[in-house]
Amino acid sequence: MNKVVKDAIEAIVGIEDGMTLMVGGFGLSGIPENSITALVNSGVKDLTCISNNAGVDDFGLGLLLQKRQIKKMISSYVGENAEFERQLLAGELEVDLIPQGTLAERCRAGGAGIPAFYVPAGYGTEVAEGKEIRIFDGKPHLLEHALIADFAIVKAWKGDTHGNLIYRNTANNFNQSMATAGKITIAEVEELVPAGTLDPNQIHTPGIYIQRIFQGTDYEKRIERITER
Amino acid sequence: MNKVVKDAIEAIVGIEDGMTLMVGGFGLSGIPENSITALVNSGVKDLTCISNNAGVDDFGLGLLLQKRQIKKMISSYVGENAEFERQLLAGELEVDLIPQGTLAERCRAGGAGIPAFYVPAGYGTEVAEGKEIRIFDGKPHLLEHALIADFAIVKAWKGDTHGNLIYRNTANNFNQSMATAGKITIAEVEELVPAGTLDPNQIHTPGIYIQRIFQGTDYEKRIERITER
Amino acid sequence: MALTKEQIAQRIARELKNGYYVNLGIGIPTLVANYIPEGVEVVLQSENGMLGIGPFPLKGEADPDLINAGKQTVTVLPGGSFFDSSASFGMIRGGHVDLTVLGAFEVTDKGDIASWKIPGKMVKGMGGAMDLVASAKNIIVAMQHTSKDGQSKLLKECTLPLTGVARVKKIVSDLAVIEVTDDGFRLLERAPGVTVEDIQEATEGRLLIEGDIPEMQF
Amino acid sequence: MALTKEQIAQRIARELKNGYYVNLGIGIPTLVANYIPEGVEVVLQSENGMLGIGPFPLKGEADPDLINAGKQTVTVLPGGSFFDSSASFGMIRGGHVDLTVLGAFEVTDKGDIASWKIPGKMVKGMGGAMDLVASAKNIIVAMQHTSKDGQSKLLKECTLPLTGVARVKKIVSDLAVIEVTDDGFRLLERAPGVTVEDIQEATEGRLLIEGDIPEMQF
Repeated sequence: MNKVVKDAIEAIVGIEDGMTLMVGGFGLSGIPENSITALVNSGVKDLTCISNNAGVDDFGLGLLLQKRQIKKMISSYVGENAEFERQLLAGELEVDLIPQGTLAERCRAGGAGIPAFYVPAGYGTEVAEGKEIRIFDGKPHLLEHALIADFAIVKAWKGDTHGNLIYRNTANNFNQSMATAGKITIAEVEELVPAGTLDPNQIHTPGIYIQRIFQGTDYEKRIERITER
Repeated sequence: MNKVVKDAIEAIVGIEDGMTLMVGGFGLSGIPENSITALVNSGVKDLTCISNNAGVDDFGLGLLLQKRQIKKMISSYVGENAEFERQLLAGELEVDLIPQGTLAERCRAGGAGIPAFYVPAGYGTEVAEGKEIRIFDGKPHLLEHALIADFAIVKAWKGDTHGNLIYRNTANNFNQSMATAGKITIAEVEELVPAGTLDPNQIHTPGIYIQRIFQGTDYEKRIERITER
Repeated sequence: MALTKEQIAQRIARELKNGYYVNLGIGIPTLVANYIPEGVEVVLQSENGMLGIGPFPLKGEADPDLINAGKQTVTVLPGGSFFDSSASFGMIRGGHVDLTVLGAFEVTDKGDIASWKIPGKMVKGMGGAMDLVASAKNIIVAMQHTSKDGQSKLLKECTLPLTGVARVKKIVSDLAVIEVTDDGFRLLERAPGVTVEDIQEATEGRLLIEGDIPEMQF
Repeated sequence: MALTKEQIAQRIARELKNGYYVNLGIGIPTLVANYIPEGVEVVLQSENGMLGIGPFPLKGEADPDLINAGKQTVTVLPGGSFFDSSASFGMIRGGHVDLTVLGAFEVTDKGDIASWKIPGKMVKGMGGAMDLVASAKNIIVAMQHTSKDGQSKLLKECTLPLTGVARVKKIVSDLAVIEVTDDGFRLLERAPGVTVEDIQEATEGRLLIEGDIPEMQF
């Protein structure tokens, strides 16, 4: 059950032009830095990226935007990136904005074989346009559909050779639900340990969801907004 | 944020005749033994119990059945209990049988504010009777609705004074999803510790879901089928 | 005198009750954490996946794996917990958060809110605002009563794209505390030195003024 | 000679491929774990919430908090994990389990399966069977080919209440290995000493017999 690959270059084999990727992280926290770098270097293009944010100009998914490798972003908030804005205004980039909780649940649903579900978020707003509206318990809800991706790429704190993952603090964010929703899911970890090392009660993502795992290197873990007392 | 109550007797205050309870556990594993005993002694009746199983004759929910305190069971499998069978055949007990995964997801949905969702389980069977059927990606699915309960009663391994819970091994089972779906949720734990003791990355049920918590006593933790090498 | 942002936060903090789980939005709502009254214990939720937000870290102790929904570095208090985004919004959508405080561009006398998009300006996205607005048990909006050029932001109908419909319960602006009722805005309190007439003039939506309107004390 | 239950399990075990995640149902399917071929590494899932089921515990080491879906005490192997029921069935429903092996009362030549309820007998419930049947990527049924009084259980239409429709892919009975195709049951292998005619006679559903049917080797 060994799912270990050598590095990010080996991990992203098979990611082709035009594919849909889920990329974990919230802001710059918990993003798969090594895999993003490998994608930039691979030159793969016309990607649809499902990711809560789009990075900043020179980090995270911003690196893929710089190289014009992304055709479409499916996100909840994308405001931290001037190149993003330029491409969007120039019509070079499509954006599908989704309420954050709906986005997270659509990923979870994709992994859990639930093709669609109802949520109240977005009722009465432009998010509701074209969607089925249904009243439950007197309250209107929208029908939302599951998301899956050709590849999901997640970042964890610790992982084992079976692909079991443990996230750290708020770096969990979208990684856990996205890990379940990739046809192939790649995990990069700060610390890769042998199977049997991690406490089986404390696994956030069971290895069944992970097809490839590797020990990442040189994590920058950039902080978007340092705030201190 | 201290949610500690003295014992099971104090924890079940407010549970009244005719209420709907969720009761965690799978078989006899991870069942809230102390709370069940307190319910038996309270004499509360006409309960609707949402629980994957119905215990055995002299343990678990079987104790409430013995005293005829349960009007209706909502379960996936109830085959371990002669008194249950007697009451069912005598028409003294209603039973609503639900596929196990659908039951778990309906509890999770109740806690997560998702009023309804689609699943394939039960299509073409008697479970589908009266339910909306809808095709997604060529495959028929049933519309299933969220479950909530007046009280959810769960059992954890460790808990803290804020109500954060950690389950042990397969004693997690239905406890985690049911904990989210009670208007009031009671947790009994084998070990109650001060807030700040448990690793915040390893909480299975965050304290926000728990209204009352107590240190249980005298756990029997009966094994239904001891199998050894 | 209109309230400062700090005073708006301070006034909102008085709405907190012991035992509340609270989600504080970005901007003025974040400041509410600085004014939690003595003897009131609340737990702050951050929708990116934590309960128990503590103060900003000490100098040099910022942790890239520990941020709030505004992407600021924070700390975690004893009894806190971390969880994934779908669990976090399950908490929000399921009504387990007692109070949500957020900012707005416009609010109507029916409780509609516009807070995420200004046509012609760069679209940044709604983030978690629509989820919070649609599902919160109780929403207080922290906002300026009027725009810089004096236009009311408490309206009959929003002019900007909506974040949610008929969801806002209370507004604390720089001029007033206002409850959203079935009959429209109900004036509850005035900022110090601000008259009922000032507030009426700054409010386009239907404003109910019943009896004596007390002045806020700071 | 018809296969014993142990032999049915042994034959099914040959369907396991390296790297498979497998859910084994109660009864004969559970025995499959005893016959996993050398060099084939699989991870066993139990729908009550674990991956990495190990052998039964040593005497005196049974843990009440560590049971399988059949409520038997088990152990966990290195690399295993525990999770809650909704996560567990998310795994199953989402198609992450490569193979599901379960028992049945009846199966049809269209892949329908009846396995949970016998009218007139005590209703025990479907447990996780409907979820597994509806969602598994690949289902192998372990069953007896005929009832004790010789009635075929491989039918045109089920006589008992269904567990699922058109979901079974393969059957390993005491007499044969059969694939469920668009055109009906396709006979793949015979039990040692069992003739094609024996199997045809024991099969009510449409049976396709193409070419030479090999005999299973044990």
